[in-house]
Amino acid sequence: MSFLTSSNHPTVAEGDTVMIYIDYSTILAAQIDLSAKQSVIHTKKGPVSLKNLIGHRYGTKLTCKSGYVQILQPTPELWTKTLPFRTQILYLPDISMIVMHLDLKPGSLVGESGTGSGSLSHAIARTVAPSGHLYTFDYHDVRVQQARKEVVQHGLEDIITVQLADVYENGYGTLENHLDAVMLDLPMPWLAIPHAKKALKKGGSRVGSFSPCIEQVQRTCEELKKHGFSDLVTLECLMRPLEVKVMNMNSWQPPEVRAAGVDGDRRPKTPFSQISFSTAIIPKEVPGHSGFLTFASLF
Amino acid sequence: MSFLTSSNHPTVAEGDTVMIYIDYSTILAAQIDLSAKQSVIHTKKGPVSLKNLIGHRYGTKLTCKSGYVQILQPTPELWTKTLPFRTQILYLPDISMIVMHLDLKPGSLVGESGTGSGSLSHAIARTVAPSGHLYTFDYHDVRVQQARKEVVQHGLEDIITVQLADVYENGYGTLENHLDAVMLDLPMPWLAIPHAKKALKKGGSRVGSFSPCIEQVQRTCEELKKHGFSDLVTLECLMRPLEVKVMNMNSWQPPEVRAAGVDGDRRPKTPFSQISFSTAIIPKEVPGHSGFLTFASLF
Amino acid sequence: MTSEASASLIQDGARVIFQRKDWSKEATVGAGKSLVISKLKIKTDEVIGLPYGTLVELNKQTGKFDRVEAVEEDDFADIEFGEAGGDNRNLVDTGTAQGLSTGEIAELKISGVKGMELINNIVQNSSTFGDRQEYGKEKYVAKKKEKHIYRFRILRPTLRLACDVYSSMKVNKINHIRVDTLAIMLSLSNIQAGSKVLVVDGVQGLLLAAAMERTGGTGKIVHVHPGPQPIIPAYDLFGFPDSWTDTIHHLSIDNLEVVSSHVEILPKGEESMETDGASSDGPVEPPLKKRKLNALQTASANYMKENTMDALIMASRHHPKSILLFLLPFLSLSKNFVVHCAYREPLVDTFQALRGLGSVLRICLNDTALRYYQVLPSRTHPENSMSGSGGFLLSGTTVEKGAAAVVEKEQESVPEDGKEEE
Amino acid sequence: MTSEASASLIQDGARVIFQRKDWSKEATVGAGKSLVISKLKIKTDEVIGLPYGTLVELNKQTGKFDRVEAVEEDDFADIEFGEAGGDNRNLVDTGTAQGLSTGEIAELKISGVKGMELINNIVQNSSTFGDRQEYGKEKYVAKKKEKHIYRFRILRPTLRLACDVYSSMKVNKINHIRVDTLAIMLSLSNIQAGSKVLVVDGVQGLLLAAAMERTGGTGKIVHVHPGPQPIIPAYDLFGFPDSWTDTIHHLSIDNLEVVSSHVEILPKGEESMETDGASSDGPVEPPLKKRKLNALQTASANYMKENTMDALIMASRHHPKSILLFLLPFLSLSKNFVVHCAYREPLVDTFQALRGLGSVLRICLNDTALRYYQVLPSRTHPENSMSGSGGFLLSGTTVEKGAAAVVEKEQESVPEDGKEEE
Repeated sequence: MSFLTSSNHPTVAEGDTVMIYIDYSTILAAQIDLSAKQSVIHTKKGPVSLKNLIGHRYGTKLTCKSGYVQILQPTPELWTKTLPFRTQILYLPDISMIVMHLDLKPGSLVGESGTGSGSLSHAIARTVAPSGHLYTFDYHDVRVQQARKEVVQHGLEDIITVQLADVYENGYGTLENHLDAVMLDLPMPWLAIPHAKKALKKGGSRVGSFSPCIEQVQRTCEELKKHGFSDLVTLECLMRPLEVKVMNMNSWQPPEVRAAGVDGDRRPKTPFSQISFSTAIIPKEVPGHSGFLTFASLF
Repeated sequence: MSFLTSSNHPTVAEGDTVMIYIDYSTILAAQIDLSAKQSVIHTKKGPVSLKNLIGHRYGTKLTCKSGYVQILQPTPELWTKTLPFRTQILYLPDISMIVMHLDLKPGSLVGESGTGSGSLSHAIARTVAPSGHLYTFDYHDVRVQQARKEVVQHGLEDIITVQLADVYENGYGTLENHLDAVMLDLPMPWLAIPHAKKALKKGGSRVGSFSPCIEQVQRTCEELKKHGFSDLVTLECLMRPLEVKVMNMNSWQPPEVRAAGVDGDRRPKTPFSQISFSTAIIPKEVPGHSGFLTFASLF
Repeated sequence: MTSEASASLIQDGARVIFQRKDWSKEATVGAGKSLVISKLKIKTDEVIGLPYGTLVELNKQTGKFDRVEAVEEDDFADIEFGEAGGDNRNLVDTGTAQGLSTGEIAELKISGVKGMELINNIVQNSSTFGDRQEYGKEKYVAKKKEKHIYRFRILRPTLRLACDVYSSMKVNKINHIRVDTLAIMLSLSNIQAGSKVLVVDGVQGLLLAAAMERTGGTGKIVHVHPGPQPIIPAYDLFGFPDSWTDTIHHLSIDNLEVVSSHVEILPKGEESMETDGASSDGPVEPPLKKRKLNALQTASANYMKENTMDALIMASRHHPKSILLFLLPFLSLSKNFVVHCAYREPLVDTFQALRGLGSVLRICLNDTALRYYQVLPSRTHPENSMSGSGGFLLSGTTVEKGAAAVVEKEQESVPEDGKEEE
Repeated sequence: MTSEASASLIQDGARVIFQRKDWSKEATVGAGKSLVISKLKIKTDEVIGLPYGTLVELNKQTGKFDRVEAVEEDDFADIEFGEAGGDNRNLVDTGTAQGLSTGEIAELKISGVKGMELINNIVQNSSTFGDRQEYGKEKYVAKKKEKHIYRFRILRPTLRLACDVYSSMKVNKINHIRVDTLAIMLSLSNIQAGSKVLVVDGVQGLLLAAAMERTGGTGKIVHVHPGPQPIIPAYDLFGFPDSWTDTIHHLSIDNLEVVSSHVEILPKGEESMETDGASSDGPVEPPLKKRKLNALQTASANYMKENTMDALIMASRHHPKSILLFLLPFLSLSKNFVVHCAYREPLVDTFQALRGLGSVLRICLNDTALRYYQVLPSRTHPENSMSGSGGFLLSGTTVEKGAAAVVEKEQESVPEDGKEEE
């Protein structure tokens, strides 16, 4: 099924991309393709025959050799967790902030370079569909081929156009005064800024850039100002998962409490009672940095 | 009393610096000086006659016109909250990390530039006393005079030497292979690094630098490496106060709960019950950045 | 964003945002409409016909907006910042460093000196400015700017700008939702054009607006509001077309129980009769009740009884647990919910309740951090203060409860069923 | 740090830290002593006589340390990072990019190729390295370094290094105390030479070591330990002089109640007799009890009964509330306490209990954040992962409870008193 379909209790059909939830840390994406030779996915819960799923509702359980797996509808967020890495990818907090800060909504016309692994592309496509469009550019032929294949498999061919191009040199092709927003995820974003300016509508369009290093941000900001972009903002967004746990702690009992002990006149053997509480624990190690996001407007 | 005295229930004496706790957000420092004309401090709780405090224990309450104030022993932390600002000062988290990362302890010999408002100097003095020493340098004459005065008032004259000097140009005076640690809180710390190297002992001494901007850090790190410092680390340390509060929330009661309502057979008038819980609230706005701390070793 | 030329000019009746750095305000444009800025009431009709994106500055003398040209934030032509590492060695802050008196500044203001000019004036007259360290200078100028400049850009409302409007002054009204938490809620809930969205909004209509912006009037929204009437100024500030607004069903939380299958809705006017069914010995079956509702509430309730939804987002001052547990069955399978709360304890409670259900997968509790940076040549650093918390997010995905509907053939052949009760 | 030349050489019996980037290990130097690094047991006596600060690299072939010259972390002479913004346009990560097989790498290692050399070898043979984006390159090299380099600097123990030793592998043993939380605890408690410090240490003796480092053997420490015996490996790793160690009184928490004025201590050997006083109708007065203790515990308890302390620091797995409330009266007035806990809820409880006491001022609950940066030319950024939490800190200052001892003369003349019960 397409990433975009919305219907009550949809069922799995030929051609669908399905998400197979194995456990908290493992989710797999699979393409239901009856013509494919390889139609069995091997998971730690046992083999899953894809054919077997057709006609069943998303959200259903599938009993396997060792336990069960669950079949979920594809979403850009699940795709980000399952996609075949071709480059460093963007994750949920940054993707969410990009969509928000580029003011995307149904109908928006967006440029993206580079396509990379397509993690952001799916989130943009979801938001701008059905009337908007994403033009995504990558320099690398294999990545472009792969992205095009996924766009078709995911039912996004009306929303996403993947183009092979060097935006440093050639910019956004024939797009001129056309885009509402451009997102740069490039090693040298400053080289693409004059091209982005040309492709963007004037009067309030938006540009965004993602860079891991502060030096990239500094050059990008300088170049944005030089080309008349305004309202620059640079930020970092991090998300920390919290683990919900019930904790038990020994509570030392002072002498007066123990003297008035519960078990008759005898002092309790241990000077401790138990206190139990629910808490949300921050994991030992959390994401510390993905990259800096810079946004600006073009009037 | 000196910042360094440790005795049971000490009492206020002539010459002491006392801390007058007015309320959560207001603490004042005052010098008990019988010869001074101005011996009354005016607070929002009413006037406080300093003479009146002599002979009373620290930690005591003083009833004033409108409420009471409390008299506390001076500590470097209270001093940081009360000192007369002469420059941007360092606060608790950064001060604590500096003392820790410079490996300070009783006996350490330390260089500091600049002295500034003396916020860090007091914390260093506390830690290296009684056998260690702090040599602190500032370019600015008025600041040096003021710091010297405070050093005497606070009973730290055996621990701290305040010197008027331009460390960019002249370094740490005659100190050579003498210091266990040097701390730089300067606009251009890189200019002081060769001088710091000269003043430091070889074989594991420490240098630290505090800078608000990343460009300062970059130049400092380059210069440290150039001069053979090793084990560079750059960090930020922030502290967020939490407000402890008891919160009440309405809890909507689903129909089955309300049907089994407590007041006989009648459905309760309101569909809500109250849930109360204690929580620690992060304030709306918290410190976001003070500066970057860079530390390195010299072997 | 349409590309027609007329659409880029501010129309009579438009809802707009007056944006200043770190501080924005919504307004309606038109005759008789006004905007209050530091106690001055400014008529908004004079901006009709200006292009969106125009910069204006409030002239405190005339009480009107003057158009101004774009000036970069850090272009203080007359202010010498120098590189980071400027020398502050001669600076002593005596508290009397400002050269102009308050009275003189007031005079300058009254004489109509524009903001930037005024700041430069103050700076030129400050005896210590030249001596201040870079850091001090920045703070000094920022303080002056904050106080003296009333420059705004007039913009079309967006979710981002709506967050700006609420973030500084009214953030408690939206339960401390921050632009990043709202952004993540919209990703995790997978809301898109055509979605049927269940929105529990006790945050001024901000979630409602977000759901509408992202469905573009092509979906359906059931809006459960905490009071008897929907109070949705954050929604109203968008000025969505009426045809879009018609896709919303409002339902008061006071009436929420009527969507339960155990309650029968009576159109208002008929006599209400509460029947308390005699409780049997078996598993407690809530009694069938009758409730009278007005036509709109009836329509909303019936919509919920007849449809399953694609997404659930929620942010209110109510404890989330009981509401979420009650509403989850109204979601289709394999759909996502996201609940925001300013405190973590209620979400910890709710997390624990969900864990036992068996019908929810991928239950996650998250905290977010958002940090802004000043990026200027030689003066780059994180902003000196930051938002303490944007609240916490609890999310999950609905799945079928109970036994597996499908079994791998290699194991046993069980008739395909998949039709357990929802 | 003494300046004598001999003191800068590693002595037989010394406690030292083997420090690697992000990973340190303590060891005792001497015959028969060894250090285990990735399952290899390395004798430590060969480092005797080396100067502190010496860099050594573990030769996995000989199982011994080789001295090596200092090389800056980022000096990979043969690795072309280029500026940030290197081009990754030709890179496809196929998972087979590494040119050397695992077997080949093992061979290189066995043949005694040194760490840096090895990495350069691997990098040179990686078919994709040149194509990788800067970010990818860094990660690649870091991964390789982590795996292949066993280079250490031998250092004297300091609090900072002790935190390093525990921070990566054993951080749960010290309840997630982090270098910054420990640093702040030492500031807030105002511990210094000569201080009498009350330490409740359930964190391997790390707080005990901190109190000792900062008093330098010139103060007194009462150490309340959670089990029957003190378990203090973090203290032991410092190798403090025996004369310093003599300034510690150890007291088991199991015996803590004996310091109460209502308990009489009997030297061990005499018969223990518990007397339960008959409770009267008036305010409940705990009965006088008798407890037998061994000589050391008796000495510790008596020290506490006879002295008031200058500071209280505490970190353990016990709920802090009851212990803190019990110990607070043992502090002098105007002294500070700091309690660490890995969770916030117990400190919220304790905070609320303190608020009602009237004898504690400046009650603060704090959270800290610590962020490390990579600072390299054109490749500066915060580290990609960070510690989630260093725990929470509750602090306060003791003050006199009850009515004011001093009254401003202008008001009334009240005889100076100041001698209420503590």
